[in-house]
Amino acid sequence: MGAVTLVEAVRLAALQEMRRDNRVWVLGEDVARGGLWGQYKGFLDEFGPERVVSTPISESTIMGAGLGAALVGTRPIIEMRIFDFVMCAMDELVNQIAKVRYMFGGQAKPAVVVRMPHGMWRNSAAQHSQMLEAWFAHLPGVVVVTPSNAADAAGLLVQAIRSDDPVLFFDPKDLWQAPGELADEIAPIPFGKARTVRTGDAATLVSWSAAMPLVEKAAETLAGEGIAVDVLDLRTIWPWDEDAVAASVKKTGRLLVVHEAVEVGGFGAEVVARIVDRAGPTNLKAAKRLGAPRIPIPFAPPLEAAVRVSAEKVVAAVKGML
Amino acid sequence: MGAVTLVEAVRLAALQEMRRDNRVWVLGEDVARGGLWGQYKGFLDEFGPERVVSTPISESTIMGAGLGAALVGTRPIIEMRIFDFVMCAMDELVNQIAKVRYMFGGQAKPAVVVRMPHGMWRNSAAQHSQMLEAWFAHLPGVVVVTPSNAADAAGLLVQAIRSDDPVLFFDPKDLWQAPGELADEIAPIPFGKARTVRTGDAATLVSWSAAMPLVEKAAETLAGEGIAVDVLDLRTIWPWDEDAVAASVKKTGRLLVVHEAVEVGGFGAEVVARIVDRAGPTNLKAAKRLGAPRIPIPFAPPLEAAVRVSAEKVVAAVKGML
Amino acid sequence: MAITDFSPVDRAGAFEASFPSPRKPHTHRRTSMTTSGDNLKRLLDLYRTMARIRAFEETALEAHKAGDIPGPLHVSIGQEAVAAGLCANLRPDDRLTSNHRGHGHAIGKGAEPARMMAELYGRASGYCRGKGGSMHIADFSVGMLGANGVVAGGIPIACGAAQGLKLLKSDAIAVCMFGDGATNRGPFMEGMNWAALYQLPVLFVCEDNGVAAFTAAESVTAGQGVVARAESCGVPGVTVDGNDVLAIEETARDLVASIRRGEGPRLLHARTYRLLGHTSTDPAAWRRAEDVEAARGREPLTRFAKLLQERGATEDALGAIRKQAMDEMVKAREGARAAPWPETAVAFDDVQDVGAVAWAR
Amino acid sequence: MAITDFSPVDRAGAFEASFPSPRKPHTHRRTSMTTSGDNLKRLLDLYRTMARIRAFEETALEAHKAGDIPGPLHVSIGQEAVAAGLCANLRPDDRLTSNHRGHGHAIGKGAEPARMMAELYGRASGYCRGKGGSMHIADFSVGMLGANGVVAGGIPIACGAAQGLKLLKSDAIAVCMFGDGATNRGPFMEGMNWAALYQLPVLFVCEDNGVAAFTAAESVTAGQGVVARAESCGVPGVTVDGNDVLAIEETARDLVASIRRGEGPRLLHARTYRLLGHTSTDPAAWRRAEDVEAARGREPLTRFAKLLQERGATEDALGAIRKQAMDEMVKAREGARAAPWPETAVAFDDVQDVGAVAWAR
Ligand SMILES: Cc1ncc(C[n+]2csc(CCOP(=O)(O)OP(=O)(O)O)c2C)c(N)n1
Ligand SMILES: Cc1ncc(C[n+]2csc(CCOP(=O)(O)OP(=O)(O)O)c2C)c(N)n1
Ligand SMILES: [Mg+2]
Ligand SMILES: [Mg+2]
Repeated sequence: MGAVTLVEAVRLAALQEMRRDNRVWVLGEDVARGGLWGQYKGFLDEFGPERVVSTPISESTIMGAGLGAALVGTRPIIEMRIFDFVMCAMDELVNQIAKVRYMFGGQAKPAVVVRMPHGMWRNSAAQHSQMLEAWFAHLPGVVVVTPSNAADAAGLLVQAIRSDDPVLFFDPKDLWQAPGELADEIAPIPFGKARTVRTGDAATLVSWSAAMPLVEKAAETLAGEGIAVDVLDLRTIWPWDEDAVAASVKKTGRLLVVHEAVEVGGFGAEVVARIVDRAGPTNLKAAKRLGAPRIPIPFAPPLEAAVRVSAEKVVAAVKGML
Repeated sequence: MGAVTLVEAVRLAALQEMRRDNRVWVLGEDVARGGLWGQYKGFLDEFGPERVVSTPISESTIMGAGLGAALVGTRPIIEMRIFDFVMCAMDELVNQIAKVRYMFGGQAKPAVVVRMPHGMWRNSAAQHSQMLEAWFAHLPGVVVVTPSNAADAAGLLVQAIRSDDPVLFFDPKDLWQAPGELADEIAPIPFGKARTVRTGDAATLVSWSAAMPLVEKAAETLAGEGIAVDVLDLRTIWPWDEDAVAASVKKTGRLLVVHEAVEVGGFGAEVVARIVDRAGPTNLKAAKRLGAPRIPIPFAPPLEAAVRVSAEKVVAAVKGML
Repeated sequence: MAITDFSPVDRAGAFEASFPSPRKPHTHRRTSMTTSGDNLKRLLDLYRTMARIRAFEETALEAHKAGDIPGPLHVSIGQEAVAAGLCANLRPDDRLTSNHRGHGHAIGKGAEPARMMAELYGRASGYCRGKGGSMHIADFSVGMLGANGVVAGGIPIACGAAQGLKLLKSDAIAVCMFGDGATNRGPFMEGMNWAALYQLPVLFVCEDNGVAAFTAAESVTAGQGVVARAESCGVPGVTVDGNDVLAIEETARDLVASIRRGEGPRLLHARTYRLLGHTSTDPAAWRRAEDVEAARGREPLTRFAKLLQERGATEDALGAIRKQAMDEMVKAREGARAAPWPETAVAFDDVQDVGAVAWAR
Repeated sequence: MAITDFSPVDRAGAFEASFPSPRKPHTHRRTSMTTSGDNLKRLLDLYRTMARIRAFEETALEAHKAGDIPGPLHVSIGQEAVAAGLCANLRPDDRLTSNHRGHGHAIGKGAEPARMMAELYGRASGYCRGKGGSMHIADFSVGMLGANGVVAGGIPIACGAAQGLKLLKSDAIAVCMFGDGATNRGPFMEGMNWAALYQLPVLFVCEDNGVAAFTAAESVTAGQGVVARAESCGVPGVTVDGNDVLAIEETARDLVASIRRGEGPRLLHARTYRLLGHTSTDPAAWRRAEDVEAARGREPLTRFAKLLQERGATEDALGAIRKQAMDEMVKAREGARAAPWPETAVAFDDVQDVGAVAWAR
């Protein structure tokens, strides 16, 4: 296949799976027209309007109907367009999808993928920029996938579509155009396995989704100054690769978790708390997080830039830990 | 006033405030009939159907109408009946109430109180038992109130009603009948000030809401065995009393945060992460959390009991840290 | 005053006058009494279903009162004709989503009372391994996709089930049960539009008992009613007397047939009456005594028994059916009471395949 | 292909045939041309409002194309008659909730284009101090309670505003603007029922431009239309030609008057046409060229100009109004471009009184 953008990678991944398994279908607003982001471009022509279902603006029903369709044995991809709109479908996601299997003692198989492109992207302001992936790590019954690049996104989407668990798949809006390499056949990437981006002894940097490229850039800058760090991309925050992080921190003694989401109550807190507990606090020199301040996302470019994590902030945070 | 139950205490608090300020009113299902829990008993007779508004089962509109009414200068108490139903009103809460003031550059004053009785209570199973208060600490724009006893609940509710911020008020269902003392005039309790329940040097125990009585019981048991601990009731998790916890941990060197909610991604993670960062990991002997396993709440009494935090588990956790 | 359940606490009669007393006349499409093709066996089967539902719920109520059954219990006593008449027209592979008041729907759909009762008791042999209870009764093996603790929660799920069945080229249909209260929640309208848009094989059944929890439906519902709401979105609807099991049975038969022929969704609006309170501990004392008394006179079992006797059934035969039903349920209760609790490890099962916590971490 | 905006990426004509081309005839309550009491000054004021909205959006479009305005921009070109005709009947203390396509509503309600433009530019002098942008324009001082990035998001808010006004014994009313797309979201029905139930002083205005984002309304909306939906819930509605500013103005006048008299909520269904794409970068190329061409012929400004000339306005007078409007907006743009960005500290303001983070922690 060669070089593709992230949006093309996830398009190809869904395409491959819909060709493989005709129980897979997609529903959401404008999907018959290729989706808001082009992630379903051409699907209508190939699969027809019964498997590529453009829906009314009815998020509750998009989500709930996806569940119902799963309960009779189909495997829907539920497209939410932009993450923030899932707030219109939270009962269906939180009270129904996440719980049916458990409540009914294992009778239900809610094999849905819920796609929710998230994060800051071109000054979309407070109602179109949120990253609340941490919420779902706290919610029993779901898998939480947070890819940061084209290849991972594609492989994780294949895995998600094949999974019998409900998978919440967070496409990183800001990275749609990020280029990457893709094999002709996209292999599934298992959930809960971190990707080691680079290695070093000075500190362990953990991140995921749209913050990942910044962390890589920061690590490069640091390397230029002779500071070599371990960089881990969690890829999925539930399950998450505790062992990989713990092993790295054992080596480095310093942990920095970076995410675009608000720092307070973000998933970074879970990573820190868990690793501190596993390692024992006295075995650590530092365990920190870097995220957004606890404010809604502002519109004006300089304000948005100011509240975003950045490579510079990551560099400064690492230096502050040494 | 003397001894009252928690539900009576919050009833009296709302009553006092509705008498004080006729812009305060309440809307929600069955509130004209006193509310599901009796927390508005007698209100209809005193204030009439325009200020005690029994609504259709329309959670989105209950929440959104509350906001609209606040924007024209009234001060609604939005009653959600049981926390889990707020999932039907998340757009209105998360995308609107929490953001209007900011998005509109300060023009809007969303002075609402959203009441959401939460937690496990008499085997109500997966859709009527959730505690997701941690989500809202992660959400900019709101105050998160989590009382654990009659006097605090009443004082905090008075403060909430007088606050110009949107206040999410989590009534602890399991403690409705817990007795407490109440003054004739209920004074507001400021947000963000922890209550020191008892003191000791062995460890710092932090909790809130329905887990608090268990922690107190555990502390008593421990005291009986010669282990004296600091016990702090946060009372509000946003803002939360970082200074009080940090000061205590500085003294004890050991932190245990206990909550009924799922441990993974719970607010305990934030407390641990923040305190570890403030104190420096090497100054701590232990920093741990105790919460529910990451599973939906089961119905059968022995299963529900097994996944609940308990005084015994708290005692064991403290001993494990020493 | 102790709070014992999801039940009202302010039971004084402030709203007494608002409870719907003089009902608008029901719209039948035809008189059920004159239907051809009735035969006693079929009628007695309907009676048996109703009697079994009644016996199940009376037994459960008693068990709840005795402290055997934990959690909230919502019974449908007085509404049995809807489930019985409707489900007589359904196949096991038809899927049904239910609400919080779902015992009748489950029994009608073919679930076993013994496993249902065990579930109400929270026992390992219950349908949900004790993890669901009354509000989450489900038996996927007979197409009962579950009760639901969220009002209107089953509506989008039923739409999706119908859409999935259509995609799979099945001729099974989906049926969606909800109360009058659910028609005021947004998902109701979304579901009507959705089902009409994709011409889905789904039957919506509004069990209108005139009340949602402790508030009269009339006092929280504006406009022209559920049928008008559905029709404005393209779902044809019909109102029937929900306490007349034959009216339900016949109307449902026609609706199910046309849905199965691929003619798109339909709505059945059944006007009925909840004889007891919202939950087992709710006396619903705010209702006018004479209204409740009058409603008792219209309750579906007695009324159907009268008709059956006119058609030649003996009081003995009917009594035997009732007794058999009660025996079955008493036995179910005894079985449930004797059944073991689930092992604690069961609490950690059925969460998710990947990322589940192990017992005990 | 680069993704530049919330705009379609698969622009091929797969759905071409589904765009509504032959419109059903509009239902007017009377012919606007024969209304008594018209006078040229009033008509020219309406024209001026429309011209100002058009000029504002054309200027904003240009600024967006030039890269001056960040974020998504949804313009209402072709729909100006609705905002103009409606708002001519509103007082400053009437409250209005808007949607994502809200520039016209804001200008109609009396917001200053200079501060609006500054907001689109993200500048400190904008209405929201640069924190909202186009999708969150608000001017509470003239009762404009804000645009909204969530479809149907303004509906419950408007209901509550009306309820609050009623509680405060104000005779101001609430007005709620939304598109055809919003009528498929649950809060639409909930809001209708709610407003009818409490007989709230609220006017719902459905700006039906036949399309939601990139999907034709017809292909996702079943049933009898928005008026039938509203009426089924107890809100009387009327359909008008949304490109006929006088029809809108007169109908709105009557509806507002009856709402202000305490007669409860009303719905105004205005059929119009979105001449451009969903966002400023969407060519909407999937539409049939002849449909768009025909729509241009019905566009409200040209059409109203013709009528005004019949009534004695000179082309010069109309040209002057348009020029004045454009001058105002060009000046607004220049002002916005020259205006300073907000200080970074502003990002940390207006979050909440208690528990806000300080700049910079
Ligand atoms: C979304 C939601 N809101 C509120 C409740 C609480 N509740 C449970 S049953 C009920 C009344 C439902 O009335 P209806 O739909 O008419 O059914 P009925 O109880 O009359 O059978 C209410 C308000 C709920 N379960 N879900
Ligand atoms: C709840 C929600 N779902 C989806 C969107 C994305 N979206 C923005 S505008 C729009 C189309 C709205 O159509 P309509 O209401 O007819 O207004 P129009 O754009 O035609 O003026 C959509 C789908 C959204 N903003 N909110
Ligand atoms: Mg009912
Ligand atoms: Mg539209």
